Amino acid sequence: MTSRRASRRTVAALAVALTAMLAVTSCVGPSRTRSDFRRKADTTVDNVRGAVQTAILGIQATDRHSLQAAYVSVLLGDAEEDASAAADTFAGIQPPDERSDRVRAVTNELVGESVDALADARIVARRGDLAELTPMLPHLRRLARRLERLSADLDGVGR
Amino acid sequence: MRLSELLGRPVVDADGTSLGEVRDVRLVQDGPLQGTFGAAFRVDGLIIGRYEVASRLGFDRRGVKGPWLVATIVGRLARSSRFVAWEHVDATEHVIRLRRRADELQPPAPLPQLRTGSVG
Amino acid sequence: MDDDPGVTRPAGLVIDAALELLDRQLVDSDDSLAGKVDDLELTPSEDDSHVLYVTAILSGPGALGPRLPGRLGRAWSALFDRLHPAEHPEPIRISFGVVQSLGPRIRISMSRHHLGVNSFEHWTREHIIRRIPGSGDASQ
Amino acid sequence: MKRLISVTLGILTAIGGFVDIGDLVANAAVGARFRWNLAWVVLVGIGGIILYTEMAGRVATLTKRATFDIVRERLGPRMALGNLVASMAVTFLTLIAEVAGVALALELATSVNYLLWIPMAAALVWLVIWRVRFERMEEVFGLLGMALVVFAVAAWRLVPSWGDVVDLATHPHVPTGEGAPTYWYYAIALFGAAMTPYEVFFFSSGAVEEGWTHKDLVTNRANVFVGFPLGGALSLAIMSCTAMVLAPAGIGVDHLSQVALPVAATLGRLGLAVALLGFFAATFGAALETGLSLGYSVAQYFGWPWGKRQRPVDAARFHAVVLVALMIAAAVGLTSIDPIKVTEYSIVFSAVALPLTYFPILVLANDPEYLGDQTNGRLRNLLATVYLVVIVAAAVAAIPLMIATKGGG
Repeated sequence: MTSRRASRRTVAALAVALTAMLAVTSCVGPSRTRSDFRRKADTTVDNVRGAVQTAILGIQATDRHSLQAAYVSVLLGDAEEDASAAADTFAGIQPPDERSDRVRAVTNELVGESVDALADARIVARRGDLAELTPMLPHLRRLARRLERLSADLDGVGR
Repeated sequence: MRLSELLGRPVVDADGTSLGEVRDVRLVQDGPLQGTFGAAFRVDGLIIGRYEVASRLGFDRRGVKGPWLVATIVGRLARSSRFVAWEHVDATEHVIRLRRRADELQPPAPLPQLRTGSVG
Repeated sequence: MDDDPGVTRPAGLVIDAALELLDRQLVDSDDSLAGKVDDLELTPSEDDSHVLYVTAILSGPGALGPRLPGRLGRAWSALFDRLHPAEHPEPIRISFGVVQSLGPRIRISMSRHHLGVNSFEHWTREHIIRRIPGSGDASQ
Repeated sequence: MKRLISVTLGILTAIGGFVDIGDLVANAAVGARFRWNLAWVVLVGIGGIILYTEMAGRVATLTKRATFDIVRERLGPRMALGNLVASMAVTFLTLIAEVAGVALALELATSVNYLLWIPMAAALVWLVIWRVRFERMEEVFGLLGMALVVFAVAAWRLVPSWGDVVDLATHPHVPTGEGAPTYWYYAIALFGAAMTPYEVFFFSSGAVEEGWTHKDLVTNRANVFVGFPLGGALSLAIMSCTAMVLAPAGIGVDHLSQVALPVAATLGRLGLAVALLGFFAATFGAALETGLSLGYSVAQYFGWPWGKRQRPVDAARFHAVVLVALMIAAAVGLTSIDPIKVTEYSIVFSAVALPLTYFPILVLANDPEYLGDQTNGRLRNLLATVYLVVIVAAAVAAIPLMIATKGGG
């Protein structure tokens, strides 16, 4: 009946939208090839580097402007959450072969160190002793540099 | 009977060829007096067309100028619409049969001209 | 061809129902919204049953339901039937005699409170809105 | 006095509508990732929303009928119902994002987890809709939203030479390491953030609610031409801040806290406090607008009495829709679904739903029986047609791009 056509069309449109949502959320699949694994490692390192840089900027701003403690603790809490989420997702990915195991080990080790450093910052911030954040800057900056180098390695060689 | 029972029903002409569906019902205010409103509306005829959007937006009858792109596209869709006087309509079954052939039917006269009585 | 539709009919106003009456907003005598023209009632004339006149505006879920596609339309009408206090509820019927003016809004010369019971509005008002403090006065 | 009120309607619609959680996130994320390579999209979006809102406002002013009342009349109940369901789904998604946005802003000010704030935020939004008069609501959140000007101050301090920025913005390119699909996905997201449908539902309903008449047409244009460029300028300021501070550090925007970081880094405590106030006002104003738009649109489709002017008892179903929508929005927010992800989906799906209401309004703005001599002129029709093509193209491309880029991943 022609008058059904319009409702069939809307149902079809909704179905497309739903499948799109599903396709998007199930984006972490087992990586098949080595370069695919490398790329996932690279993305993870980039995400963690972003979180570390967020912490660095936040602590610098706190140091210079003595920002509100509430904001700083949420900012550092978010950064830690991002880093550990990225680390957990990457740890769950199956490395396709032995060479990838080395990449996985190096990445996990540096990412783990970064997550711990961010956790320390968040703990101190939540307790409100913002003055103790500044001494953490050098360590965070070193981590940021090492993450950048690792990302460059993963980027360069892998292609 | 309700007006919506006419809308959307398939229409075939005297020879049985399909003309699309009923898109609208043309009314003329020349019936008996009704309360303070005045003369009642009488069903004068049906507007038949293939594309619901075109008729619904009134490009075929309302004199809607519309932006050029929309007017041409929707206007072309609306070209298929025809008017048939109610006397020639047999709406007893679900598929409405006309007592006129397709080539005897005219496109619906645009409403603005009808209102100002200046139909060419 | 005895009559050419292009020739103007007797001077009465000519309108296309779906384009210029159906789905338009009803406004009552104190200028508040009173539902929509969900359908029109057609009644055969006494002397010639083929001639049909528009005798009333039908409004409310009972009138809109049949015009909605398939299941949704039936569900809408069913919900209306269940909520409506009457046994076999009819949609709100507004005789065409009380129509004051046509146009973008259809103005009627009676108050919306005298129209039939609008079951959805009634149910929502009694079961939800009236229970919340401040529901009786306009916002400050 | 009435003129001042109706101009604030424009400002509120701009700040609340233009700069809402969608704009805060979209502009910040795009600035951090693409610097100024997508700045042109904000300008295109402003042009579109000005055109669209002005038409809808003119129709509402002259016919006393708002958007969805018109959409049903012009498309018939069946097509209009599909349109209503799609537009309301998007508006509801935006409502969830806005309520969560209010909660996130409160979390930043108090460090109390945002999930605890969500029920409070939803209740406060409902209370303001239930009790506060339309004009008072506009004045408070329109002006409070101006606090976001702090982003313009920060951008002014951060950007060494605006000449370079204009140069960069006028020569957009897909940055290395980014795929074209991702670039265009974020372009559509930014466009959807700028041209959110609920702004038009709210603005046209507001015009009817305020009882605008023929002589208010001038106010209608002033609102639109003052309000939206202001909103657009703030969006570009937000983009410039993250382009200058977050992009060089390789920081992607995943949290509202990062959006405020550039202001905190340059303007310190006071700047941060003002920014957080701006976040709260913009998201709260937008939550009011989206909540009301849901009530307005559903009531206008069915012809129920609607509007804040009447006693709630006289508009029971309108208020019931708003109340239920806010409760469900809070419930969904409490499932700790990521508010920033919900925001991104809400602005992309806004772009998908946009043509559904833009097209009928465009047709109606050319109907002499409705607007008399105030129908679209030749130039406006040309612009409106160009935007119709752009809007349909964005709507068609949105979902495939979303799949191709796994949600801009």
